[in-house]
Amino acid sequence: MSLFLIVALPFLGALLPGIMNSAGRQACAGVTFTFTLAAFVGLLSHAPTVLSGGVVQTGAEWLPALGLNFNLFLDPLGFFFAGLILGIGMLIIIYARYYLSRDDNMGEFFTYLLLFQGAMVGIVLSDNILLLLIFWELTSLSSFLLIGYWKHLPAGRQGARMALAVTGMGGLALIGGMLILGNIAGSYDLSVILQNRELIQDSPLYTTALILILLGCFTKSAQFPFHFWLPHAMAAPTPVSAYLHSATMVKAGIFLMARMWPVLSGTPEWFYIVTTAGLITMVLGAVIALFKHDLKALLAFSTVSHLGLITMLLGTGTAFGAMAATFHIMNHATFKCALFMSAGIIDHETKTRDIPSLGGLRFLMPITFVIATIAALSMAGIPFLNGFLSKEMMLEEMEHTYLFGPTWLVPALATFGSLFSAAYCFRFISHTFLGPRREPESYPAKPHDPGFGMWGPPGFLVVLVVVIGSAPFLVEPFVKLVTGAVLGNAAEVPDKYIKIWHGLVPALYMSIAAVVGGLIVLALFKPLLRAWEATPRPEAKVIFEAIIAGAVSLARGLTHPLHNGAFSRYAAIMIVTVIAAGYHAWSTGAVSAATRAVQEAGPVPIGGWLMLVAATLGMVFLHRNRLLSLILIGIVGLMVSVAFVFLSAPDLAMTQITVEVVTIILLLLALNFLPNRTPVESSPVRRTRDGVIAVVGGVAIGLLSLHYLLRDTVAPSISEFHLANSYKGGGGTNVVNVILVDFRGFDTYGEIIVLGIAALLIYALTETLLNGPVRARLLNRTPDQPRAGDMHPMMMVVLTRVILPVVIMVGFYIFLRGHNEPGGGFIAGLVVSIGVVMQYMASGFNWTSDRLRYPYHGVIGAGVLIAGLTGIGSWFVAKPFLTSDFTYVRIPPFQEFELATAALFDLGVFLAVVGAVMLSLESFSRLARRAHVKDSEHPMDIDPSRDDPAMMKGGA
Amino acid sequence: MMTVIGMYVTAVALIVGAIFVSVGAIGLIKFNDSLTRMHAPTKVGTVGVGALLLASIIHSWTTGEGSIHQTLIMAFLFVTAPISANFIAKVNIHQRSCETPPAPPQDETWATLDAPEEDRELTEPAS
Amino acid sequence: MSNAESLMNIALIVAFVVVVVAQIMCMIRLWIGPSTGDRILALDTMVINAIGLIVLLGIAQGFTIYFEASMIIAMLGFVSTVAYARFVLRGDIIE
Amino acid sequence: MSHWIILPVIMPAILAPFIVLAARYHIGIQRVLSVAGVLALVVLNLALAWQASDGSIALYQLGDWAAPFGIVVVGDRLSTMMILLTAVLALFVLLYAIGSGWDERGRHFHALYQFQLMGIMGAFLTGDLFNLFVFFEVLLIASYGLMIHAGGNARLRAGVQYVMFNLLGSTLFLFALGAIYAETGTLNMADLAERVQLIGPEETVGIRVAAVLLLLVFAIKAAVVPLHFWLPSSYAEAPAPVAALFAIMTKVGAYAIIRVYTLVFPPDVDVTAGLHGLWLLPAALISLGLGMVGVLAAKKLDRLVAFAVIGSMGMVMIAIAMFTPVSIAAALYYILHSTFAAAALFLITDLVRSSRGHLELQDAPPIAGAALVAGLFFVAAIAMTGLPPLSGFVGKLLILHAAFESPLVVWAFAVILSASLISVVGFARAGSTIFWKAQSIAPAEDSEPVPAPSVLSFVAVGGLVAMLIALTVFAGQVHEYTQEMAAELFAPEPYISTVLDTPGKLSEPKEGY
Amino acid sequence: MEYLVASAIGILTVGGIYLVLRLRTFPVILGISLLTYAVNVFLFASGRLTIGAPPILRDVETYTDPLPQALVLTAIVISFGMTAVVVMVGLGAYLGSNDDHVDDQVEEDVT
Amino acid sequence: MRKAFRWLLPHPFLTLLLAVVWVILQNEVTAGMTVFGVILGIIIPWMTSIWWPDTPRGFLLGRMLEYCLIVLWDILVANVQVAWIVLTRSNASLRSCWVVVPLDLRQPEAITILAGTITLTPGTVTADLSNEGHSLLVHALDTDDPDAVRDQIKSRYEARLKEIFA
Ligand code: NA
Ligand code: NA
Repeated sequence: MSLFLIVALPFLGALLPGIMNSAGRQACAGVTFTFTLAAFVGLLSHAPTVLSGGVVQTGAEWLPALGLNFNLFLDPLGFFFAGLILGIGMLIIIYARYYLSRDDNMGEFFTYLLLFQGAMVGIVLSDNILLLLIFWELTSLSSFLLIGYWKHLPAGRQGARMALAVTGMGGLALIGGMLILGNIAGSYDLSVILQNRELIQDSPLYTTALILILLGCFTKSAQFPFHFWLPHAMAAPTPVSAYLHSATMVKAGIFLMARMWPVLSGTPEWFYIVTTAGLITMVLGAVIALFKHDLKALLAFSTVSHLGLITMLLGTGTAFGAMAATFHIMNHATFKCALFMSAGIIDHETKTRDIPSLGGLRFLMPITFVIATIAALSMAGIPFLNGFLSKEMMLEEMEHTYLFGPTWLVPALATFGSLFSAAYCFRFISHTFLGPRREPESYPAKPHDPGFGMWGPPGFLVVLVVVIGSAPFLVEPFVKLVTGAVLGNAAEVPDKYIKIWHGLVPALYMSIAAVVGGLIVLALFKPLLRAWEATPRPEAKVIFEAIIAGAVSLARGLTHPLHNGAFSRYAAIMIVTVIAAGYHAWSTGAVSAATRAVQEAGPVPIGGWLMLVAATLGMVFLHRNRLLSLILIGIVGLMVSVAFVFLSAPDLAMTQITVEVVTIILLLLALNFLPNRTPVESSPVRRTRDGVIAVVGGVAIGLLSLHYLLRDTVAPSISEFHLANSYKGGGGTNVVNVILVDFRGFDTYGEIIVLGIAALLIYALTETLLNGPVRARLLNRTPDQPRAGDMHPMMMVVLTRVILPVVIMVGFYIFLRGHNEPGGGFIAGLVVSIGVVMQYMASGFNWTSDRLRYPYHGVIGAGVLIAGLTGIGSWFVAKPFLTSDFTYVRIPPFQEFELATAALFDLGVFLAVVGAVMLSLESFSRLARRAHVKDSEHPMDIDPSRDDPAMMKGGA
Repeated sequence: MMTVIGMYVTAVALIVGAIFVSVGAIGLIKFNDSLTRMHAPTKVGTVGVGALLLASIIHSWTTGEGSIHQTLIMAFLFVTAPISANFIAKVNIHQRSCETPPAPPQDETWATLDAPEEDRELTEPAS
Repeated sequence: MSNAESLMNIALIVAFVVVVVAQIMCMIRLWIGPSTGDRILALDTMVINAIGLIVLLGIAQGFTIYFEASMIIAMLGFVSTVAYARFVLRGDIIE
Repeated sequence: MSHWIILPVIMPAILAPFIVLAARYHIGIQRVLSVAGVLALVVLNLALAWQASDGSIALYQLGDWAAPFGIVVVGDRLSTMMILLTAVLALFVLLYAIGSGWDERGRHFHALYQFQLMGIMGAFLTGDLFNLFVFFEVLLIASYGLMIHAGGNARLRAGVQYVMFNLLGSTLFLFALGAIYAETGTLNMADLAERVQLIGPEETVGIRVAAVLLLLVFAIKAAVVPLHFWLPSSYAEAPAPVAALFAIMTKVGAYAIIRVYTLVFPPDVDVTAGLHGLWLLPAALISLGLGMVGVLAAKKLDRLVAFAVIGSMGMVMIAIAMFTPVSIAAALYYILHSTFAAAALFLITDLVRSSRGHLELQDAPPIAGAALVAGLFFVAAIAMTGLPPLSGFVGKLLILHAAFESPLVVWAFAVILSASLISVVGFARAGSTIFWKAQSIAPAEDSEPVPAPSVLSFVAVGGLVAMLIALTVFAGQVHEYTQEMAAELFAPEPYISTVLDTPGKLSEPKEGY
Repeated sequence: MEYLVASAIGILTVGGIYLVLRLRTFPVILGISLLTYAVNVFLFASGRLTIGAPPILRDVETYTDPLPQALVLTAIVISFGMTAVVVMVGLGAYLGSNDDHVDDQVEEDVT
Repeated sequence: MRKAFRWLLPHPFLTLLLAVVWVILQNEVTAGMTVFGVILGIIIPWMTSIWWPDTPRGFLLGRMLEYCLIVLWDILVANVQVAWIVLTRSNASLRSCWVVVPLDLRQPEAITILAGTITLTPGTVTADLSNEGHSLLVHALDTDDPDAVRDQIKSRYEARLKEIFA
């Protein structure tokens, strides 16, 4: 079966259970088991090749440029681990089927389980370290889901987050390490990397890579100082603990160290870091385990301790160490998984895992008792059980390992570790099963042996324990095969035999010492416990939560004050940044003398300048009086317009002055709702700060502008073309207008759309406001200032009646002339709008709009559409969008005049401008309508002719 | 010949306009009462600008292209000036920045002082 | 150039200076106020004088194409004056 | 004369006013027209992207005027990919807006939406800097309208700041354009590229300041710290579909930086050398860090996602700031990824809001359709935090790989890796609070059951997630394409010659100087 | 002449920036308007300053650069639309909360 | 017939005015432009007549022109006076006061013209209208006899306007 399929099967299977909950628990478990079995069979189908020393390889390109490819390979090491994962997986599935209660969502559970299983298989089969990384992180994610499976338990949520945080961190470190490693080796394919031991170990980056990779391994395998997360993961359902946290996931780190052994091991860095960490973990784990009252916690720490043992063995860097490690991985998987299952059974039957409240169970649960005892004794290192064999190999290896301090230190510590290891095993047995017989009622639930479904799997494992333990020669070739895979071509597989009796070697004495010492410790358990509880210990959970909480509050302290919605500070920061970056650009460049002469200025510009400055400063110093600052900005606009005329830009002047009028009307409409004065709020310090920023910014811009004004462009401006072809190609002598409607008509098109959108937006917001909570407030608003009488003064009304038509005509005139003389659609549009606004101001909003025939939405839409369709029109003569054409026609009595498509486009502009301006102003004044003000039915308030009968005949 | 005369006339018109414009501004600065101030600029100034426009007309004829449309500007100024003046006066009356006018003979009050009821109790504005 | 022309140029410069000075005086009134009416009046006067300024520019540079600009100011300048005034009088300038 | 390349701009520009004119009062017709329009855009842009995929460059001379005198629209690999991305994103977001009924909570949603698309398309396609400004304004003002759609105090207050900040940005843009034109006398990007070569070493301040001002303008759009302040509250307060659509807006800034700084001011030009080397990459790193720290700090889910967007833009900018073909290729891949990821997260946030009532990261009763929403959140979070196996991880690997060439490689590794850790922790907290803790809390008696979100909403979100998965599965092909793009960007001669050597009305190539 | 224009741009910018940094929407909007004036003149000046040569084709040789004028015209109209929008949005925010601060007030919970 | 005329030309004088304005705008008198001006003069009032509902009865054009000339003359003369006052008189010596002008005119157009006239002719500014529209409030810059000012206004201007709008 293809390796792809072996990896894929669990993932494919994962899709099913989640969606077939309704089909029942049996079906869920069945499907899950079937997929696992299929994968397992697929794996076994490669057994002949692998066991005969061959390697199965397959691959597919995924991200070749990066060297991230879907390459898999199956060698004895991978085969061994994949076998563990899938084999034990099947047992776990059966066990879980009976372990989970009815109100657990079994489909969800098995989905997660299969996800995890697939990820694990992926890790051990990856031939590409980036691919391996992906599966690596997937195991973290799926275990996050599995640990948090019981969502209602806070312990579950916290345990899951802790596991994710720690292993996630390790994973990220691993990413760094792997990338560096791949960068050194020039490839991310394991098969390549494993060939480059010298290259990698000589690289200056070796240590960095090593440390990062080991971070990944240690966090995953709960090595000191990252051992603390594992016990908290025990909040997960027992099958999860048994599967992830004893047999498989925690072995991923071990696996990776074994995988990388040929290229990473053998250096002092490796030796000191790995062996030390392993040794400490082993001893520490063992000691803590002894004093845990929770069955699963005890087992968890024993796992920590044994993982430390294996790590330590790999750390030695010797072939024998590697072999011992491999063998112990196998043994530990069998007895530890059996133990977890037994613990699960006890928990399941007695509804407690608290050792002190247990005891005497051997009478009530004989089968469980047998299974658990054998497994425990194996872990304790009792002969004829597999634990004994690998542990003795460990002791032998340690006996001639020199790390630091006196030569006897490491062996002593190793023995000490195994002593406590034996002790907690004995405690597990005696405090749970031995002791006086008790009534079933004395337990939280009446305990009895479970059905075969639950004791079958551990029973099977225990059989393995005994078989391997008493007939090691059965597995020896396999162990050596795997060891060979670990060693690669870095070392030779040792020819030592795995047997029970090596004669009276030091390791034997150390074993005996451990077992005997273990019994003594158990005897002295109570005083020791008291001493243990007396000694202060750091509580991992508390520390972790504290760290996270600290991180969060640090993060908040970092971001919240910075993002507290103080726009004025945001703006200040932005402006300062711009100035700084601009200054940096300037100061790193070269500047040479001016090339253009300065034109001298007459009285007009100087006077205009004076008034502009006066008005601007006035706005700064008098800005609290809002009406006054509006008047002053009117002056600024006026002066800028005059300046535009002076500097040969009549079109700009006209646009500026008309826009000015409309803007002021708009701001006055808004100011009607806003406070008329701005209170003094900012401190003098702050005002000074703002002043400094403002002055620096102003000076910078001024100097920059001066710099350009006194120099020529690097090449003649493209506008020479516009001047040259405006008449020829655009049919207009007002080059500015031709640029607007022809050369750069696309800009103008976008521009009128901006105007249109602005109006739509304003209208939409008005609607929202008038249909929202604000409505009531608006309707019953009382004016914030006393108002004079005479809403619609007679003189204004009469004047408007005469001047409005004139204004419209002038607008029309400006529109027509625009192409050849100053003017155009924009200005015409603004002029006409102002005319209509005049009418609004004279006779009031209601009176005017009631008589209005044209919906402004329509006007805007029509304008934008006309402009757009004019552009599209040119497609029919196979020309690009907005291509203009023009001709001259003569209809008596009129003299010859020009017809240009540009004029049509300009019409669109005109309409859009009128519509947009009017819709915006209309929206504003709709806000101002108040409930008790009735629509005036007369154009003017005071009209003597109304109440004078003699006048009535003319009246309407 | 006509050109020369035209130039002289232009110059004269310019000077006259300048004088009137300056008078308008002087009045605006000099007088100490809001309403009194209005007199100078609203019309002397207007006439001044009118004179300048006249100058530009004459000048255009002397230079030959001959234009009359400046008269439109004059017209606009003369039509709109009274309205501006009227509104500014109303503002002054409303804000009490001048002596309150005597009551009209027939009607009870002036339009500006004829404030809506709901505003009557609002405090007097600070001018 | 003829002395008529030079006389006209002198007159032109005088006019320029005078109008600019007038503008500055209006600006002063606008600063000191005291009443809003005075300020609006000052603005209105400045707008009218600005027309004069543009007209003078037209004469000086010999263009008639500045006509539209000055006409628009003459035609619409008073609208902002009225708007300011209406704001003081009624608060809502379009009611 | 093929008009296809201009259609992505013209179609929405015609459709929107038509909607305003014809269907102002009929939401149903508006929806049909809007969806039809966006679907058409997807198909069209797909065709355009396919056309450009062989390296051919589509040039469109508006008004038949040749560049640089007229405005041209240019469709190369990059711009066509960006418009395709926009269209696809727009489709799903629009479906969500309709499914969730957001489009009915204010006026003119669909018209504004179409205008928004027109602005974005134009910004991606135009070859003229001032025209780029115009389209920036179009997309901005449309975004103002969409951002305050449906009103509400908090939203309007955020809207004020959003608008004001962007007005400052637009002002800066104009200053930059003035500087550019004052120095070079042109506005067309290709022409600029040639004229920048003409500038001598004795007089470089002018172009340098112009260039850096332009960069800052785009950096504001790309929300690079410390120019990012406009983003958090506006994205958090904006209606969800709008926030989701905004995922592309930051990319406009990124695109503009890539375009201008490979075409006009490429790294090998001396006069503009060393303009940003000093600060851009550090700023990007800080953006990433700050963004992810913000994720950890967030008290509300919408703020969390907003900060995640800042972080992801930090990632993009890290890659861009290195300005090597490898890094740009990585950046482009990450742009695709982060757009979909951010959009999906914003929509999921809205799913949570609609069923939970609020987004506070604190205990609350279980929510309707929790399992599905939780699943979607989990996937989107994996993508955003860059965990395997999704595109975020691939993108992260690509950027880390590219970082080996950078002098700041150590910093890049440190910041990127620790930032992902922080974001993982942050998202894990949020997720477990919203979706797990809820299980342990009984719903209040008085709470009436909220209706589960509509199927269409889930379809939309599912579509975005599907895009993320597709990006992962076809990472090889996509990255290969982005590599071709990067290569094209660093060898701009074909682009320049296509733009400048094509004659137009009254002009032979290179006439005028 | 150049000095006058450049300094005018500078002073408009000073006023604009100072007002933009105020605390209420209205002055900030006025500040943005001032900045708009500054940038329009700056953009206009990018075509250099020419007196008495408007770009209306006649029988003369020298014209001022028309392109910046077209650009400024576009900018003026666009910024008018933008001003209208920001005024309306600011007004909406004020009417809703009866508070025209641009900064979020501290008591509000942000982030 | 008359109805149709009224519909086509709601304000005949306005049409005339517009035509004239158009021709002046063109800055040259040509047949074509005049015709065009007339056309516009018909179209535009037709568009805007919605806002000028009550058509005033016609007035005597000849007398109107005469009135305009008188006013122009007064403006010129009186401007000089005011200029003199402005330049020579001190604030203290100014005798400015309110003048109330009771109106015989009733038609808004007529009243407006009167008010405008008053403002334009130096020395007086129309400040306000009474709330029923029966008197004008006028401010005199410098006069020792308000009644004289009032009588002059009524006799010199209002009387003529009454005839014109009779
Ligand atoms: Na107010
Ligand atoms: Na008078």
